[in-house]
Amino acid sequence: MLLTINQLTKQFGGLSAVNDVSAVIEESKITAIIGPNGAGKSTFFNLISGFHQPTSGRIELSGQDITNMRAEHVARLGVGRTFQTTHLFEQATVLDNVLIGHRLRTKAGLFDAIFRTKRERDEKKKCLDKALEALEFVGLTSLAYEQAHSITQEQQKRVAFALALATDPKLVLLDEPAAGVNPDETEGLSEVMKKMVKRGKTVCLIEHKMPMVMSLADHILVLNHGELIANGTPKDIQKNERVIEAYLGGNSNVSA
Amino acid sequence: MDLLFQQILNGLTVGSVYSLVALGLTLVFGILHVPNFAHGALYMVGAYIALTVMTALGVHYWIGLIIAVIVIALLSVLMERLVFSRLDSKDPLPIMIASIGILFFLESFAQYMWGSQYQRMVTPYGDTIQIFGLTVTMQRLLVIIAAVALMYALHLFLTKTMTGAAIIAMSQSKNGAFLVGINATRVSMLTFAIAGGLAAAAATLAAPINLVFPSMGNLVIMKAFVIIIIGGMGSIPGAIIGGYILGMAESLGATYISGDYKDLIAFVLLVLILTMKPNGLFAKGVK
Amino acid sequence: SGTTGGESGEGSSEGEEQVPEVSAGEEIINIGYTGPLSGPAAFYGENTVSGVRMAAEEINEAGGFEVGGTTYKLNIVTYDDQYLPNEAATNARRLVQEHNTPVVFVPHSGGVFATQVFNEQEDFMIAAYTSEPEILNQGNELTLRIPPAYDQYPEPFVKYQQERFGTRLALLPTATQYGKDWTEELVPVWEEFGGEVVYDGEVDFGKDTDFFPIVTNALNQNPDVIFVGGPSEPTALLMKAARDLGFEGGFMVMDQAKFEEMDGVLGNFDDIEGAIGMLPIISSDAPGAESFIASFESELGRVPTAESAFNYQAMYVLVEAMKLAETVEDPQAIMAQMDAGVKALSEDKLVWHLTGVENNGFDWMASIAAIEDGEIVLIEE
Amino acid sequence: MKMTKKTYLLLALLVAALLFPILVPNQYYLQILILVFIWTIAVYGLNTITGLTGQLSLAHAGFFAIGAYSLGLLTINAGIPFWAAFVLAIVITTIISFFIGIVALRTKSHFFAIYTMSVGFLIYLIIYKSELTGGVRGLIGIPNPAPIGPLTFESIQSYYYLMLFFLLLTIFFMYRLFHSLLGKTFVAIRNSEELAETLGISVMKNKLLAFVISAGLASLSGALYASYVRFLGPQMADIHVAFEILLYLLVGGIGTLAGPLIGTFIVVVLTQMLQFLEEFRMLVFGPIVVLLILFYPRGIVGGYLMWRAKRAKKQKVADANTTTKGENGNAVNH
Amino acid sequence: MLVLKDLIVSHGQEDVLRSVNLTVEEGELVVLLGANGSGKSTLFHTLSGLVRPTSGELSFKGNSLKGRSPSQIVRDGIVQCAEGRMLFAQMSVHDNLKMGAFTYKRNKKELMRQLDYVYTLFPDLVGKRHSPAGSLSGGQQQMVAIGRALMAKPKLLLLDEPSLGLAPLIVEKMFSIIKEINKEGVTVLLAEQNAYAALSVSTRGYVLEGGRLNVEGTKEELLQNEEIRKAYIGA
Ligand SMILES: Nc1ncnc2c1ncn2[C@@H]1O[C@H](COP(=O)(O)OP(=O)(O)OP(=O)(O)O)[C@@H](O)[C@H]1O
Ligand SMILES: Nc1ncnc2c1ncn2[C@@H]1O[C@H](COP(=O)(O)OP(=O)(O)OP(=O)(O)O)[C@@H](O)[C@H]1O
Ligand SMILES: [Mg+2]
Ligand SMILES: [Mg+2]
Repeated sequence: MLLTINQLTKQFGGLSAVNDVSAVIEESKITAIIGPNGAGKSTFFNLISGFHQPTSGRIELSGQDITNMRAEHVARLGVGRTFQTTHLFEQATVLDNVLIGHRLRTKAGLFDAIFRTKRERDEKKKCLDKALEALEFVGLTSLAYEQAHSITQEQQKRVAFALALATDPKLVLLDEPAAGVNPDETEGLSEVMKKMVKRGKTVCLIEHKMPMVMSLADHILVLNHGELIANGTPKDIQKNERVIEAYLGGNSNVSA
Repeated sequence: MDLLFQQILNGLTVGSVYSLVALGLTLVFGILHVPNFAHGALYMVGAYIALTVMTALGVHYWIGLIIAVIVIALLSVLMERLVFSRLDSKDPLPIMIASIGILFFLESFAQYMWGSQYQRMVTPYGDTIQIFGLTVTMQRLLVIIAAVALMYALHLFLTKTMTGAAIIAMSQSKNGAFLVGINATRVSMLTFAIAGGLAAAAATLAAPINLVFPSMGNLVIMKAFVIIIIGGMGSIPGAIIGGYILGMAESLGATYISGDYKDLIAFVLLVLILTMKPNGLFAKGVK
Repeated sequence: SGTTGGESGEGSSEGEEQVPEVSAGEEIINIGYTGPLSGPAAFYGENTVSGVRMAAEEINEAGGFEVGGTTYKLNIVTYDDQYLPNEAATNARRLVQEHNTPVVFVPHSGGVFATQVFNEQEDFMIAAYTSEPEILNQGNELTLRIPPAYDQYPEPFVKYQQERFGTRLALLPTATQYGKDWTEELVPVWEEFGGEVVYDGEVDFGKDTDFFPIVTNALNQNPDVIFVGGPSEPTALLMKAARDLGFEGGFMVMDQAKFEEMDGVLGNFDDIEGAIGMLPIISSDAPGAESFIASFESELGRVPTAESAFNYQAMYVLVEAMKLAETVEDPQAIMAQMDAGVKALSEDKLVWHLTGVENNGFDWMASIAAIEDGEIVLIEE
Repeated sequence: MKMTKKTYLLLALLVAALLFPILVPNQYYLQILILVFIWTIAVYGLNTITGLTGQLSLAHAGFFAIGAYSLGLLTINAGIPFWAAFVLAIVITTIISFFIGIVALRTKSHFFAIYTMSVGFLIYLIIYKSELTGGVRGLIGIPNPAPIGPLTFESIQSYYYLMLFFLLLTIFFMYRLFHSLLGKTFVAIRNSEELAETLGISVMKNKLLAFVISAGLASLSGALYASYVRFLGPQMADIHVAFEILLYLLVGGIGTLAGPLIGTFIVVVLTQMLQFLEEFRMLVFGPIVVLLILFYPRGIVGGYLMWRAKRAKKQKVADANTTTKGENGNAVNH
Repeated sequence: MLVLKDLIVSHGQEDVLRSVNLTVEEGELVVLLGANGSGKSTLFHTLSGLVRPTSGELSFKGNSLKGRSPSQIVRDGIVQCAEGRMLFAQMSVHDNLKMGAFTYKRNKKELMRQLDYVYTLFPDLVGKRHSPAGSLSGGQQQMVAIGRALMAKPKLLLLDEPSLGLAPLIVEKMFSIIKEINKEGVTVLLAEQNAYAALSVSTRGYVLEGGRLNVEGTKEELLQNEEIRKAYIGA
């Protein structure tokens, strides 16, 4: 198990955004999290990645307790993520964005900076290589020198992927990666995710686009009102009455 | 005991002035998203305008106050039109510097127009009266009453009218305001006008208990900054309560802690509060 | 380059031709000034510089002065330093470098300190308008202190007030170094004559918006006399606040605050009845006072204060010293003739009783006045 | 080719700076340049925390003053040799700034600005009220910098070279920082703290480092100021000084390498040129500041960089147009 | 009702819309399809007056929209529910909706009626009415945004990717709401990625590619167009 979640709860005021959820995320698989709006999916991600601290419960990454760790620390342990609304360093080029993604694996400090030590030079090269690799991975090499805010939605999503990948993560959390992306390009993103798994990453995504989820996911978790209401393969989920009632709806274009 | 009540009364007087100034500052903050350093200069020019019309035209104190409020409201709008509306609202630093530039200009202008010496504004309410064994000048009572009345009126305006709500809406999303048909230009002009008016009113109310001079705004504005931070930037109740907290802290602090280090109180208070609550006392917990 | 010469009157910015006219054989000697001409202390700066200017204009109108066979006319070159020491130093360098001024008037202690770092090296004299005693303790031979030392005031003040009002004293002077130094001078005298200090506070006129809280605290100790001081107008207001809060005793007023300026704030002297302080320059009985006051009033439209008067006086003495030293350029020589310069000054130019120069400082006679029945009364000379 | 042109320009500037005191023996001009050099170092300090890292600090007049006063007190009261005191002054300030930073950096954006403004004000009040610092009277009698080997610091020329040396050192330091991974990390934090945190960057640690570096530079500037002006008054810690430093930075161009130098030079020289207006110079200076900000919100260097980027882009678009013209024609024919 | 002629809009140096011609008749529900970055949002921003066109004509009900301010355009009856929502994050959901009625703010009765209508369309919002809008989940915020646009009683409603981030059930429901709104006489211009669902409720559609309107057709025509099926429907 890469990630084990035990009785996780998060309350905002009186509201339980995530309520007593236990689940596991398997290594080198794609796990999808679905559920109605406000079900607590993003909150769930925020808890894992250390952005919010849970009210109770326990999170373990490869056996290590990360329950109350801060985001930066969790990232260093190998959890990369993207946000629901795409979030980039807007005032920088695409390359500079991704370059910084690998910073957490480097150590060069003030001394190295001023004296331009070997470490500084080596690490700079390493960051650059990593960034170019990540950009190539998502197919954006040609946009490396564009400003991040001036490229399209879908390209920004890809940069966000690259950024997450540049951190050398074991687990990648993707919050609605295909929102606002047209079907054609959605497929492209699916390919990228599959490629990630091939490279040994574990992917966990939140998505409302059922065709994509059903064809991509190995495993699906369904949240509703903060609670885990179903947990299984896409096939199981599509047939699950509670899920259909709460989320999918009768004639949903699941396979369209 | 008498001492305590006397000091509470003193604290209320200063607190009222602080609150009025902080209120204007906090309103404009909603538009600029930056503290407007020129606000203190508006306060100062307001006092001069009232003083000038009172002495030159011989008008009554209240007329002087009203004229000052109108003139400063216009000046404030002019500032918004000529400078702030032309700056990119996403970039806070240029706005801050522009406001500092305006501050330099207005202070220098006041010195040019009215000279740099201290001047005194005579109030028709200079008498002292005794209530419950406390000594108050009428003017001080007036400051408290008028300030409370003004604040209540503003509160009604902001919460009970859609135009008031539009001011608040603008401060949260400019484009959102456009999309519901709010005339953003008009709202931001209105906001500046109200803020300027409040500053002029505060200045004219406070001037008789102090003096009128070109750098008089500096005294108040620094404290107003502290107040809106304590109260949470952009928070209306925060500005009012913060103003009174500070007024009280100063008058009571001078009595029971140390007169010498009274000026420190505001800043120590701020540092303490922000150390514990980095977003101020009344900040709303929304991302 | 800087504007030179006599900018007259407040608020007139039109640039009249300011360098004095010279005819054949005459020469111009520049005198420097750096002080706060803008910012919070601008009024003070204006008061100091207008005294220097008036003296220079009068001397020029009288045909200048002769040194070593050449007739000189004075030209005052001014720069604004906003009361900042390093700006004052920069201005002084500029005055010396670009305008060749042998003397620079500096009306604040910070500016004097910063200028003293190099004035001996660069060979110019500082005409310092500050009572800060430290400026003369630096061993700087080219610094002249213009205003009177304040140690002559406490004794007559204390005697007068203890007799009239009593022995309980509240301290509420300005929170500046000058205020502190004054207090240190005053308190031992007060206690020596059998008084006690019942409240020890200070007022920061630069930061306090309201004087009621502190005055309330002071009055809570039932003082007979309050010691106040600072800029005249807010000091007056502070005294009025004490009266408003029911204080009936007397005031001792530090020499920085002037009765004549309080008039403008209070309208009359009723609220400060029983105050003792410095004699206003307008009440001076020195022979030159009347004409000085008259021409100051006609030029600036208000009564002169001590700042203007003392600087006016200093400029006159400086010219006398130049004549005696037979040089307009050598500050050392001029400095050496200062005392003689005072004595050589004709009586009708004396706006106050100036007796000489001792230890590089002007020696003025103390003139103390009190408010009795709403009138200014001379107490001691 | 462009690179070498730039290098030549920089070399020429350097030579001009080195020869200036010999060619122009005007002490007033030297004084102005010395002050420009000193201030520029403080502005580089502010640029590190505000320009690179995006946290507007108004406490820098305070750090400037702490550096200066530390030097003064260590030499006058403690009798420590000048250069030892000089180094100690910087160390002391960085330590103080470290503790202030730990608390202050928990606040964000304008909260941080006003928080640091208050800290600056507290530093001012402490200097103003304390007996130790000489209070309002100020600190008098700071010694000349002690000779280093054959180099003595008595004449204004020697001061000029001393300040120039430290300025060049600072510029070199900033240049290296700008182009390092650390520098890029600072910029990332400026762009988005939240994102930087998800990327595993320790935001607090980096901000603190930037803050301490910037306070260190401010104190270096303060110590140089103290050794040059040799008199210190509390007004050097005043909030106006913080505004002034900020103004220099903004006029030059925030977050740029050349901005602090250019901005400081221009503003200082401009204020000197406006001296003829005497008490009314702010009447002109204020509007100039406003106009400058209206037309060059990113400062002079920022404006230049934007203009260059625009021109490059225009060039690109023009190039692209000539190649796509054909396609357009086709589309019409269609 | 709405006519665009040779509209050119640029961001800085680059033309984002290059000569767009488009008409929407009263009562229609027109869909605007287009890849990411093809300029849909830019077109909408131009219509709402948030972006000024470089050249070309825009008119609404025969009157030119050129030079009209965003607030005047809302008063004219063109209301947009924008991508990115642009809510008043710290105001309550209820107040957000109320602000939607800004143009007829004095008519309290009308306002209340419209409010009721919106709450019946989005019952999920009832329970959240007093929460600050910024604390809602992504999908809930989207509902508030649509609700707020409806509060303005639009004649022409511009919807920019309203299904973004909504759960399938809600998406379904939303499209039926859009259809309903349209039936009640509101003209709708809808930009969508979810082409199939959008076309299903529409009368007509346009396809925007690289800033140009390349294809135009009725719902049936577009649904049968192979290329469009491939690019925008994905099956
Ligand atoms: N910071 C917060 N403060 C208060 N309430 C919050 C906060 N963040 C989320 N919530 C509440 O928690 C619940 C879950 O929100 P969350 O964003 O996790 O939903 P979601 O499943 O991601 O929905 P969507 O699919 O619409 O994005 C919602 O009701 C939301 O209002
Ligand atoms: N503020 C801006 N500055 C520069 N370029 C911009 C700006 N806004 C949009 N663009 C560019 O304009 C083009 C059209 O963008 P627009 O947002 O209108 O597309 P869209 O069709 O709405 O895309 P999406 O489906 O992703 O919402 C894109 O290439 C985008 O990069
Ligand atoms: Mg979500
Ligand atoms: Mg769009």
